[in-house]
Amino acid sequence: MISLKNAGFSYGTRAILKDVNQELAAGSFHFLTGPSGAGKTTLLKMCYLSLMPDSGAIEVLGQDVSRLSREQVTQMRRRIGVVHQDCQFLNHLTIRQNIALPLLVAGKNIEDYMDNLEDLLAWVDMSGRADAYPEEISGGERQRLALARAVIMDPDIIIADEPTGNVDWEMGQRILTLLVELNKMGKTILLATHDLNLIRSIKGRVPASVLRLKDGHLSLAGARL
Amino acid sequence: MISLKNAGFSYGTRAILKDVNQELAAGSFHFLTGPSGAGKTTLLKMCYLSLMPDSGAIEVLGQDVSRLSREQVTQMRRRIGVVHQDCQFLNHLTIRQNIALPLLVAGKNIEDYMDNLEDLLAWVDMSGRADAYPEEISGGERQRLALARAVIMDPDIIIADEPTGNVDWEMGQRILTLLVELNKMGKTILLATHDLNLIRSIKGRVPASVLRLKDGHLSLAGARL
Amino acid sequence: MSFNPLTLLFGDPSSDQVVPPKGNSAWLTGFASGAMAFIAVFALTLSLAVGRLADYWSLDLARTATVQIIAEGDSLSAQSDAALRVLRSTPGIESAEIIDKSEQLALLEPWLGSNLPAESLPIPQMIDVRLGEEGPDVDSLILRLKAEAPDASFDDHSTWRAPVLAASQRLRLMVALSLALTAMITVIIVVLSAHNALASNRGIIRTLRLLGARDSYIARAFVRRITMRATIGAVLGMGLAMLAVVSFPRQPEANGLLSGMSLSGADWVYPFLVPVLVGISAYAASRLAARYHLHTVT
Amino acid sequence: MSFNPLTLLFGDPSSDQVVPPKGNSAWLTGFASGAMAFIAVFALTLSLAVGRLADYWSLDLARTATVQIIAEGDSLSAQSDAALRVLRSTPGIESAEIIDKSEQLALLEPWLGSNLPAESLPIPQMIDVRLGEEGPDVDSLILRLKAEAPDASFDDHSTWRAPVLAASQRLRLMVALSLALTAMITVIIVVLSAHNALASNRGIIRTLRLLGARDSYIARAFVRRITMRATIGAVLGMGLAMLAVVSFPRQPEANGLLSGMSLSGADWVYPFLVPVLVGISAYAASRLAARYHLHTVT
Ligand SMILES: Nc1ncnc2c1ncn2[C@@H]1O[C@H](COP(=O)(O)OP(=O)(O)OP(=O)(O)O)[C@@H](O)[C@H]1O
Ligand SMILES: Nc1ncnc2c1ncn2[C@@H]1O[C@H](COP(=O)(O)OP(=O)(O)OP(=O)(O)O)[C@@H](O)[C@H]1O
Ligand SMILES: [Mg+2]
Ligand SMILES: [Mg+2]
Repeated sequence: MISLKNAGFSYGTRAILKDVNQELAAGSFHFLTGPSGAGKTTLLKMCYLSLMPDSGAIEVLGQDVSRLSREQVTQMRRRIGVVHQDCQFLNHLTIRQNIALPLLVAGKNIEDYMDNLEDLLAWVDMSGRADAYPEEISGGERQRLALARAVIMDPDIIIADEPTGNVDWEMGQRILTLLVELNKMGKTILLATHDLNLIRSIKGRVPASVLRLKDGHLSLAGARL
Repeated sequence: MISLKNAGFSYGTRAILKDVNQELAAGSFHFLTGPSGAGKTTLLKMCYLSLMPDSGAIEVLGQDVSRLSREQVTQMRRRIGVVHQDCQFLNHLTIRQNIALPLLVAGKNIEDYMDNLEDLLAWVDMSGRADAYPEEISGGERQRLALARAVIMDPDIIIADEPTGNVDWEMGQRILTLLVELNKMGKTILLATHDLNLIRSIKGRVPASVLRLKDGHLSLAGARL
Repeated sequence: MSFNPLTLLFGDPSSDQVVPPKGNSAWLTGFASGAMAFIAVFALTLSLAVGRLADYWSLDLARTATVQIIAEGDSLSAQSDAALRVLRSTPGIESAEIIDKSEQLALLEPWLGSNLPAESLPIPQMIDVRLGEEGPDVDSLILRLKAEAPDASFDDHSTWRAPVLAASQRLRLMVALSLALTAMITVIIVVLSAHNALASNRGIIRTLRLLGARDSYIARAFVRRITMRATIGAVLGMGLAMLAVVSFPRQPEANGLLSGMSLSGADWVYPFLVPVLVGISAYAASRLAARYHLHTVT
Repeated sequence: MSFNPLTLLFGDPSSDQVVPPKGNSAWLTGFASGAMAFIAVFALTLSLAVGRLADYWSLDLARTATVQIIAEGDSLSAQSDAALRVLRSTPGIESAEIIDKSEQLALLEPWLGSNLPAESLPIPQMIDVRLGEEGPDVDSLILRLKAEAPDASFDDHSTWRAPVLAASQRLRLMVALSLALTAMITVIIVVLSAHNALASNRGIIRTLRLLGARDSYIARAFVRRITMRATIGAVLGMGLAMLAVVSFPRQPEANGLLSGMSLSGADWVYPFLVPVLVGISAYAASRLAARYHLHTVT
């Protein structure tokens, strides 16, 4: 689904990623961890086509990202659900409208997805807040809202950047369970987190690998947890 | 330092806090925990004079907050250092300038604080990024920057809303150590967090109490950890 | 980023939702384009009025000439008839009429007084000549006049015309310049406020992009909203300006001097071009601004 | 939120840092105030030029009169002298001069031709009378003239004056209205862009507040920045407009008709009032807007 081939990236002269090689197979579940400022968000941004590698290549859904037309980028983004670290919403739309936004911009008929939408709201425990506006909800609620928005389009790949940083342990488990179920349905999951307990708690539920980013290099850290 | 007396608060008709009574003594260290959406941020906002209680009273630094003039509110804010959950910075200023902002707006001579500032930058491991702009730093770096800004004015009270949500365990420990040292210097600390491991890790270093907010009520949860 | 401008009119309402209905810049865009439309319509009306005035001054003078015959008695009337014949048979001359003595005296009144001994004055015979679009061949006309009516002299007012013509051309230039400037400023204000509207919504553009919105979808939503605001503002501004123009005190009898601000006949069409101009520039400006912001937002 | 306006000039530079140097709205504020200053100066110059023109038309006519004496030979010169004496001794009359026959004939040229048998014409004697500010008591003057010079008639041009006066007053009104409108629109545009500048920086206001900034500190920073931008824009706009005015083609010899756009003497002061007006409105508007946003931001 996603394959990084000697991918490198720098902001100006600061090299963040150096020769990263990694293959994320379809239907796999990966955690991405590493110290703050290591470049996790940067790596995820390359996977969701928001940044292009400086060197090497990245293939997403079988296509080299640097060779995509704008239209292809758009089409591909509709197949990737993303929870951004700084969850951005449209403040003039309600929670429900924000969750439905990917459907709207893709020209889907929102009526067809209403059940799905209400289920999702219930899953992230936001049913009671669906008609509030983004500025009226708490930090953890924003993260849950972002997750709901990421999965509404039934994407092939789900990329989540620290989706549990502001929620309590129970809610974190609930979110993880949702992701595990989606993974079981065949979706590829890439989840950046600092929370080692969260990573440990998945043991025995799905086969997940843990990638550790440090000093610009990516290594498999599964054994050490 | 802070005392809540039958404090109640609602957003519209949704009651968030009901008859909260709590006394935070000078020099005490308190964790505030509770499920996402329980009202932690709301409670903190009342402590740093950003919201007023609907009923009951809140005293901060010995004064009833509802009786303060605008000038008194300003003076009081300079004695309270806050790490907001959504860290807001001035994007046209550098990291260093952002950290120095509370000094600037209080009319202090920034030269006098230069050593302090560089020490703080080093403590939160941001020395190398001090001339970057807020939009060029990572989520965890933002939180560390916010903490540095909160303590630069040497405040009497430090209120931190989820200051470790986006940093790794080592950085979280480092931040906690900084707060513990500030507490030992006599500052009152109020820290909202979901991370029970963080709370557990303070045991034996300073006497800290854990407040648990649920269904609008605040209870002491120290014994249960 | 290509899309059918017709969607502006029929549009898919869904894409509108993604633009905040009232932003910081909504009022500014609407009001600025309204105010500029107001000024533009005012300048336009002024320009039309001045144009009419200048036409009156220059054209009227340019298309008249006078023939004056200084003689007495029979010779005078014979030469008058001869001159009239010559003039009427000259191509380029529309009409030639003897000016009535009483009419002539009326014109002389301010200098000679009204109690003139009218009949006793040996004042010359004047012939009022109206020239056609093309005008006659003046040199050959003078030769022929000399032959038929030796005491006749032809005066095409060219010495009088020059300064009036120059003045009216200066006035025209001045007003045309003001009009051009107003139009230019209107367009720039609309461009800047379109740019401002998009700049203050960069966050929304970024979010929509990442959610898989096409550039054309985002552009369409903004372009429609901005064009609407600017056009509605301009229509209101135009309406107010027209109201002001219509209710302006007017004195139709003084039309030689200045009949006030007014629009006549086909002139009523021009003010309506102002909101069209504003609409088109808002459309073009917001498309360009959208293209710019869509390409600089990552 | 009270602070000394003098800090605008001397200011503490530190508080400036907290306002983004160039925001979405910086260009808009500067350009809009510049453009409006340009239009205002243009309108002002036009208004001054039209004012002079109207003065020329109405005042000049109002302050002249003519006495005409129809008589022959000795009677004529005797009556002329008598009339002159009467006129020169009448309070409210500044001067009275016999119009030279050749001058008079020059005026009559277009109607009578240049080859007039000058001396043989029994044209009347004309006296050019200049009236003072107040003007004479016309009725008693006419009676006295009748007594001393029975063939003299007094004409104060009132029939000619009325339509010219009416037209020039209409023109004045029109231009004054345009000027007032321009000033009003300038102020509103400045107010709106000050509001826009503050609205797009609400996040900064909120952050500064929470960090312990006084309202007056925040207001000062924004007010200074916005006032500066608007004033600099207005100065540039005024400069450009003055350049345009100065380089406008002019024909001083045609001053009766329209000497072009120009400023003379004390008129040069007025354009400088435009940036002052803009500066003051920007200052007031941004203070009000700052007060508003500081009170609505929590
Ligand atoms: N736009 C940018 N320009 C310059 N440097 C940047 C930019 N964005 C991020 N950086 C720097 O690149 C490094 C990696 O950032 P990134 O956001 O990828 O870190 P991260 O691993 O996600 O950290 P965290 O866990 O704190 O979110 C950081 O040091 C950051 O300061
Ligand atoms: N401005 C607002 N208007 C209306 N409701 C609000 C507003 N701000 C917060 N709320 C609601 O009040 C409740 C408490 O919010 P608060 O931010 O205090 O929660 P929290 O305990 O900090 O949660 P988290 O751990 O997710 O940050 C939430 O359900 C939230 O949706
Ligand atoms: Mg990150
Ligand atoms: Mg919170």
